[in-house]
Amino acid sequence: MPELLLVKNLRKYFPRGRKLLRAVDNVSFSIDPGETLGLVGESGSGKSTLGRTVLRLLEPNDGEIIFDGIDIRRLKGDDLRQIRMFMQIIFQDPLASLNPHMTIGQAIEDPLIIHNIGTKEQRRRAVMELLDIVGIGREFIDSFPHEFSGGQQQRVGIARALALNPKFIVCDEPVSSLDVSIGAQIVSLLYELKRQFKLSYLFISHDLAVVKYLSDKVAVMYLGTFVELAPKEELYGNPLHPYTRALLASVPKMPKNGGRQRKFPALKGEIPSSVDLPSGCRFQSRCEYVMDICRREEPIFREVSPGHFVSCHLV
Amino acid sequence: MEVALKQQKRRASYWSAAWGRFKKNKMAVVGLIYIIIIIIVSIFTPWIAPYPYDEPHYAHTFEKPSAKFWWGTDDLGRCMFSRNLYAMRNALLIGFGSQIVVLIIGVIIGSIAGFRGGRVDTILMRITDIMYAFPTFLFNVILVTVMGRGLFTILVAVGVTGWAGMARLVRGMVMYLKHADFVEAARALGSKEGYIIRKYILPNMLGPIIVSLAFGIPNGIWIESGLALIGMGVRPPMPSWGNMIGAGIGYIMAFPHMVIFPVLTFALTLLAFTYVGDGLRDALNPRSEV
Amino acid sequence: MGLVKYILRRLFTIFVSLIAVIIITYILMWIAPGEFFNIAQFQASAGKVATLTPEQLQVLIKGFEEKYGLNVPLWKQILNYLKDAFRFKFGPSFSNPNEPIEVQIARRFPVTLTLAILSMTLAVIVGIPLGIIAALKRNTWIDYISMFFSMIGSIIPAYTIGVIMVIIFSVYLRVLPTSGWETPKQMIMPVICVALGPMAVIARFMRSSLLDVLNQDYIRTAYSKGGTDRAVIIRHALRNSLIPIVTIIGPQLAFLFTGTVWIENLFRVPGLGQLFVNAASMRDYPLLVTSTFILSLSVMLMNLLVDIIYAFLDPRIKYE
Amino acid sequence: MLSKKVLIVLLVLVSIFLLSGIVNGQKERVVSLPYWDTPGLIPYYWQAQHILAQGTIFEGLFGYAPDPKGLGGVKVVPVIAQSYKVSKDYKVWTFKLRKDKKWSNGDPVTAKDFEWSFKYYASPKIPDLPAWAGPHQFIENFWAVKSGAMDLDKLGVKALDDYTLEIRLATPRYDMKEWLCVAQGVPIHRKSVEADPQNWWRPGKIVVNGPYVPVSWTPGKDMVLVKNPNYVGERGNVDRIVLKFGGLGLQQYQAGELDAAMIGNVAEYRFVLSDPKLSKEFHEDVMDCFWNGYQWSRGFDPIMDNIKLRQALAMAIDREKLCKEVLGGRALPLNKYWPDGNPIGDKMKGIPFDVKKAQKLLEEAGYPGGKGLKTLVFYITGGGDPVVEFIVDQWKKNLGINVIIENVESGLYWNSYVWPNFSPDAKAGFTVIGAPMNNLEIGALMKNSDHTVWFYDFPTSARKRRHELYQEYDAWLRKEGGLTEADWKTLIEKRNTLYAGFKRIVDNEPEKLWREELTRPPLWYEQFDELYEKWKAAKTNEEKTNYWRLAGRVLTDQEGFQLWYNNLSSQSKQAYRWRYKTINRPFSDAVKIAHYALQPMQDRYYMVPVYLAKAQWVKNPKLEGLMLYKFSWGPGFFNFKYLNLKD
Amino acid sequence: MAELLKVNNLRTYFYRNEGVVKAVDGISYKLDYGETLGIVGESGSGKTVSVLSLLGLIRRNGRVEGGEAIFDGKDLLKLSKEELREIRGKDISIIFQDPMTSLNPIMRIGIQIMEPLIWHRLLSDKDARDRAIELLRVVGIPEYKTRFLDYPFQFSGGMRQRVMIAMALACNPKLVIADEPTTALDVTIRAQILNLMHEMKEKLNMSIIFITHDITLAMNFCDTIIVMYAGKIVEYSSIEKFIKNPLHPYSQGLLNSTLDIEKKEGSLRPIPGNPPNLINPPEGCRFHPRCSYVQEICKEKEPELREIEEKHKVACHLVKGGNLNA
Repeated sequence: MPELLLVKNLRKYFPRGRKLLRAVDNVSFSIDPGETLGLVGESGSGKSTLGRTVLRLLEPNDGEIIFDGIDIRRLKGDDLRQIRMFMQIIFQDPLASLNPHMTIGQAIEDPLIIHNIGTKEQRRRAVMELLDIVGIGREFIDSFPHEFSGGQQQRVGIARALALNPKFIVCDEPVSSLDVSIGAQIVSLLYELKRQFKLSYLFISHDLAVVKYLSDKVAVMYLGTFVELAPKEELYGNPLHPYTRALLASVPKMPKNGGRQRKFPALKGEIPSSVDLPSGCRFQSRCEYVMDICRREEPIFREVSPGHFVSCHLV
Repeated sequence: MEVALKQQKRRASYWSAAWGRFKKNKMAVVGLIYIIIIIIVSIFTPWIAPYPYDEPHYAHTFEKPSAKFWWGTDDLGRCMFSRNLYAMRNALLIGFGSQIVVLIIGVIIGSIAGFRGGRVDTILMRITDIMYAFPTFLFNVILVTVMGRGLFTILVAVGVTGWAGMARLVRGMVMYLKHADFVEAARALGSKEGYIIRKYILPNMLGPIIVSLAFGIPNGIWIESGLALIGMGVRPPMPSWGNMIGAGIGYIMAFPHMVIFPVLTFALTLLAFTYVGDGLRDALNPRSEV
Repeated sequence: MGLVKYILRRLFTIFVSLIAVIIITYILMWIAPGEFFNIAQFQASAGKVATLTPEQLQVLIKGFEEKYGLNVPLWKQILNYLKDAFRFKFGPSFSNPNEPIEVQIARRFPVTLTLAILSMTLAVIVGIPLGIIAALKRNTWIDYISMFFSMIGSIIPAYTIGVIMVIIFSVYLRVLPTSGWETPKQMIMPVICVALGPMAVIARFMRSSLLDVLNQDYIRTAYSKGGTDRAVIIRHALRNSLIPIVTIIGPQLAFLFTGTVWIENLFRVPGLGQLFVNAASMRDYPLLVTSTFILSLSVMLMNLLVDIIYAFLDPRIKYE
Repeated sequence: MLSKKVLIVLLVLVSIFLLSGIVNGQKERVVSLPYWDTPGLIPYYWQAQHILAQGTIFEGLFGYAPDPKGLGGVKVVPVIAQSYKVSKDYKVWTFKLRKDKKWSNGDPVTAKDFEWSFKYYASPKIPDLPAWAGPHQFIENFWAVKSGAMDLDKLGVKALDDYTLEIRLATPRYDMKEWLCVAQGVPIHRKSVEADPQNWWRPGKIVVNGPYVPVSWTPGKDMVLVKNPNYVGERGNVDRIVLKFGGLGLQQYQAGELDAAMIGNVAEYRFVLSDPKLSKEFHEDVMDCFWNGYQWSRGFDPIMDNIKLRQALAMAIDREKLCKEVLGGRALPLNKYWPDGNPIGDKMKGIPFDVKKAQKLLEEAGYPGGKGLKTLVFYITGGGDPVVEFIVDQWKKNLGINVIIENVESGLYWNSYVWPNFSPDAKAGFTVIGAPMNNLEIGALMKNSDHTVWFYDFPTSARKRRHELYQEYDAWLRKEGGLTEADWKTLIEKRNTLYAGFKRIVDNEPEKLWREELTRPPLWYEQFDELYEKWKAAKTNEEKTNYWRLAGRVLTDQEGFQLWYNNLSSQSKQAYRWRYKTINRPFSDAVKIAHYALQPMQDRYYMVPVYLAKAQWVKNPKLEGLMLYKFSWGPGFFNFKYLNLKD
Repeated sequence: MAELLKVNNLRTYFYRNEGVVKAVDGISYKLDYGETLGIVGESGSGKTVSVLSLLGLIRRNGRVEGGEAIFDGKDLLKLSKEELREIRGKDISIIFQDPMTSLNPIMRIGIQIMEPLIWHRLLSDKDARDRAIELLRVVGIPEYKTRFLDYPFQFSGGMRQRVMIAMALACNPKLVIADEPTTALDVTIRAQILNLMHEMKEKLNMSIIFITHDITLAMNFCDTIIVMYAGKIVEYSSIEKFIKNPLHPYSQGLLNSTLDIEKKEGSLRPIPGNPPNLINPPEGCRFHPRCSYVQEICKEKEPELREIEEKHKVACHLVKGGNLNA
């Protein structure tokens, strides 16, 4: 089966004065139909930029984005708008992602209007169905977003994203601003939708547990590049990159019978700025296994075992 | 304190919520009622005013308020009450009219700068900066000189000198909205730019623009009165508050009614607009609910 | 250094903007009906030339045109003006051929500056506490009343208030002189009149700024550290809410340069405002262009100064 | 600590100051008066406002003394002059000067001061001298000197010895004494001027020869004058005069800060009358040297050619009502240029207030009941003007004519609408005009009414052409060419046509004086021919162009004259001839015949008198010798040398 | 262990235009010296208000309606403003959630750390300065001597939270309230801050009230745990008992909603529905509309917080004999 999405050597830079902020720097990956790629990393690592660049909401500086066999970097105007029916996005802040002047019914109907699908009556019915799917009572169709709780707002955002029957959805930290119980509902919903509609996600989050739950493969991002990419079980069971290991170690685990953890093996220091990248390996300033070569040479992102990519001199 | 928002079936739009907040500000509501009254009065002034604004009664010059002339008469024996009504009407015309000019210029320049960005933005904002630095009063005087006097030219002049703030506001809003999440979402859905502007950007710019206009109106009235004081206001015998106050102040020792009434109506109107502006700002600014 | 570079860049912008301002003014004056550059203008300043023959008139006109540099095309006039303006040489005005404009301005400037600074000081001294009280007692009658009166003071034309003050304090109570500008007593009324407008603006601004700051998290932090109301308000709330005030004092000061004209006439204060407004109403065209120049310059410099002060007060500002 | 010290020092200083007054036993006599701000202290820049320069800080050969019966309430008296002689043709005046007059620094005032000063004013160094306002314009060769074409030595002023001054004039002037009373007739102090040409006039520096010396002048605020210790001559007992510019006059007076205050409007007038104290200190006088009214626009709309229209409008104004009700008794109705009770006014016919006749005239003019008439514009300045609003209302009520009032800023108003010869931008309509005598010269008896003859009373088309000729005349200065004979060809043809026209005018002009004026050498065609000859001999191209330009200007000037002369109505020509006769007579005789010139002017209805203003003021009862200034620019006080403060 | 704080039936209401929000409605708990108490709940459950009420720091439309809070023998709720101020920062200090906004942006951080020392007249200016520098060192700020004079914007989020901790520790308080101190931080930084707090606690032997929405974190970090729902305590237990046997349906739901990297796919069982509106909270048990075990009694009667076993209290009608009998 060919990939649904193939991204090659993607770069996205932002000018910062005379310098460049390398938000996404030479990233390659692929996603098969129905497959979910989880993307983890700290804030400032370029996760969100990558998500938006893949959708061409941001214009990439370099690289290829092949969606369903079409190079979407070449598309213009109406063609680009057409292909957007098949790729959607869900945002971190659900309230900010909804137009405060539209009722939720209008918000969900909007994609259908934009692509001129169906009659008014049909669209109304579609909206009702979508409300059912995401679990919002039909009676709320004429309410405004600000009258809802965050979880429901996010459901509206999901319904809107589903309206056009997309194949691929970028989920940009969809649960990080929500409460635990609500976040769990949304994660569950996304999980169900994925199974029901054979959706592919690019699931962005800083929460390793959520990513693990939803993804088939997981990529770890640090300062604009992938440091490790592997199938879920492989990555969580056998992390190779020191950064991945540190991330996993710093997450508190549910204590089982008395096994409380009161100290967390923490990574030293903080993520450097993407404007002034360290020389050599980007992680060398925080790596406890740092060697001379790490300071000199940037490691290559290579496949160490089938499907398991890592960029580290030590591996 | 975050409290779970109740799920209401009642349809509470952005605007009705804003109206709800506005209603809580008593001064603003009083101001709004006053403004609505004076707008109605202004529309029907020719029927309401007991006398034409330019009809002299030479036997009744400088008369104190009486049953015949409610607010007294002026140096030509003209009814001060009627003249005040007409002055109010002119002030409102200039206030609203100038803001229409501000709106047109400010929105066009601001949105072009905001949408285009880059060099166009830099150039337009540089022009806006120059407008800011131009001494407004002198510029007004020069413009009125160039275009001639009269209600229309004055309101155009006031507008032409006052659009810089609006342009900056609109530019800022466009810059922000352009990359707001919900606009990104619309773009991700594949909507055309025109559709985005119409359905997403414009409705969201409306609030701050309305607030800015609400404060612009009294400002316009104020500038006209300043111009009238140096004789650059509307053509006599058409009254304006500026020239009524300017003329009346000379008579204050003997005939205080000639200055008290115009000053009172003038001040009340400006106050009303300012209070309404305050109310609108608080109502349309979501942060205000603390 | 960032600051020096920043100032230099801003000064360059000011320079370019001033050129634009002058060109716009010149062109507007040129479009304006009424002839400035020909006989009419001269006759105007001469009043009634009728008794002179055209030949005699011509002698006068030629001298006049040469004196004011009007005998060259418009673009050259602008160029000449620009050349002189940036050396602060403006030549004489139509209304006062005896003295170069820069001398007239130099004489009047200190007066206006004194008036502006005194008024601004008064406005700040009264306006800020007023705003603070209103903010601390928000939504009480103290708040409403102080805001109402400060607004009324700024809305009623200062000239009207001035006349009423003269009648009360000079004619009936006889406690203050009607006018003049030597003794502190003479300065009281004009300073109050001029201060009313900015005072209201400052009070309103201060109120909302302080309210805004009082809602900030760091105020809660300060209380949680055991700060008294006094300590928290003075050390944390006031300092933070005063910074934005700087941004409105600058433009207000610039506004005072022209805005004081009525007060100057009323109280016989020999300041700049009179000069500038006369320039506009008398169409004293060298003076008018110069007024625009000087005022724009002072607005721009004031804004620059405000930005620099702001940067000193607010450590977050950095120049890029 | 410091402030305490300062306080003590201040206390000591104040007490010394107070004590010194007591010890001296005499209080300084200070008078504070309202005044209008001046553009400076240089007397020759002062236009008609010779008020301060003459008689207060400077003095000339002649000056004004109060004379309640005289025109303007003044009479002309010798001041520095002791006696004078005048040649038969009234062209050479010789003055003998008093020998005791001194400058404020003690230098004697001599004829040389006059000679030097007059030459200084005439030099091209003072390019914007308002020469029309002074006596110099009549001095021999003044204009040639002013243009730089002739040496200063050629100016017709000469000090024959230290105390004898001879002035030679280009044309006869019977009123030279009167002209010498104005600001430009005073001398300035040579040494101090030459020492600092830029700043000699500044208070503290200025050397004057009048009774008072300015010690401070703050534009926008005040001027302070103190007694000149070296002054010789009659003057009052006031030691210090403070002239305050602006402010609220009456309130300052009430607060005891002014010793006199002008009353500015009806409200103040009524307030003063109702106040028991102020009403006792109230004075008024009629400003009879100044008529107020309106004039027609200086634009080119042909509608203004219709004399019946003009007449109808002039007759439809109820002047009585205006003065009584709008001006509240602060003015007298006036329907002719000079009021009754004056030797000129008594002989003139007034414009009646006759609505019926006005309506009939309007009908005859082609606008029955005001129908068909376009909207006329009444230009005003400075906000509202109750008089204009009244007039407009009268026209509306009595004639059904709609006039809109257009407010323009003062500079434009005076410069482009009221005083210039023509203003192409002006729409058909009116401005107000206050027509004053600028001083006591004979021409001023016409009170500017002669503008009607000079600028208006010929058809619009001709007026327009006249305006073009002015511009053409101006343009000749910058024309390129004149290097070949071909350039001259058209000029010479034009010269010959103009010559024929000129001949006709001179042959037919009945008035001898006018003919003499026209034929006074060098005649225009002689000038032209001479320029042509010079051109032929010229070597450089520059010279050639210059001669050609000058020749072109001569022709344009003559063309303008002929256009004007040929288009004047017969009445206007008549008025012009009488004007010549009037100004060719001594003052006392001129008054007797001025009405012959004025009546036809008034009958053109271009400049229409409406009212005569009163000057009203309150003054400190202890103050005497206050002189009302009745000449141009409205009421005020002047000539402060006679001020006396009673104890 | 001795008792440091005892809160009894605390109620804090907010008065809004729409009605009275019963943000905290009768909660009781106690805290011993050196104990770390975790308060867990979702937004709007009243966890933050319950502790800010103690120090009089709730916003102006809120009011403490009743109850008592005995701290060190004094009832905090009955103290005068001045007495309460004396306690704030000295005996009890707070670390707020958002280090970005909780520090005064235009004041040098050193000065901000010195303030509680000076306000409580503990040290002279100079000593306070030395102490502040020392504190910066202790909380692990590199180049602490020069950074003393820096402004908050010159710090990263993690460093700012360290500054907040230094500030909270300045007067050696007996009790530190940490209001979601790590929520705004990245995982790796969160670990650093948690380690720091733990280290400080060990060193200074203070008590901590640790407010968080992350039940996993609380279960690792605290000695005792309080689970709050809609302004009420639903479960109050020592951590060992809680780990072994979380009883309240909400606690269980929360645990089931919480993802853990060790959790298996498909094992997520979220609580349905949304938290209630506190102006009109549901009758009976406030959790009943979302509870999967709901019975008639739950809709009618409000359950009390009952001690099921030692150091384990639950407010649920269905808990009987140490088990949830559904």
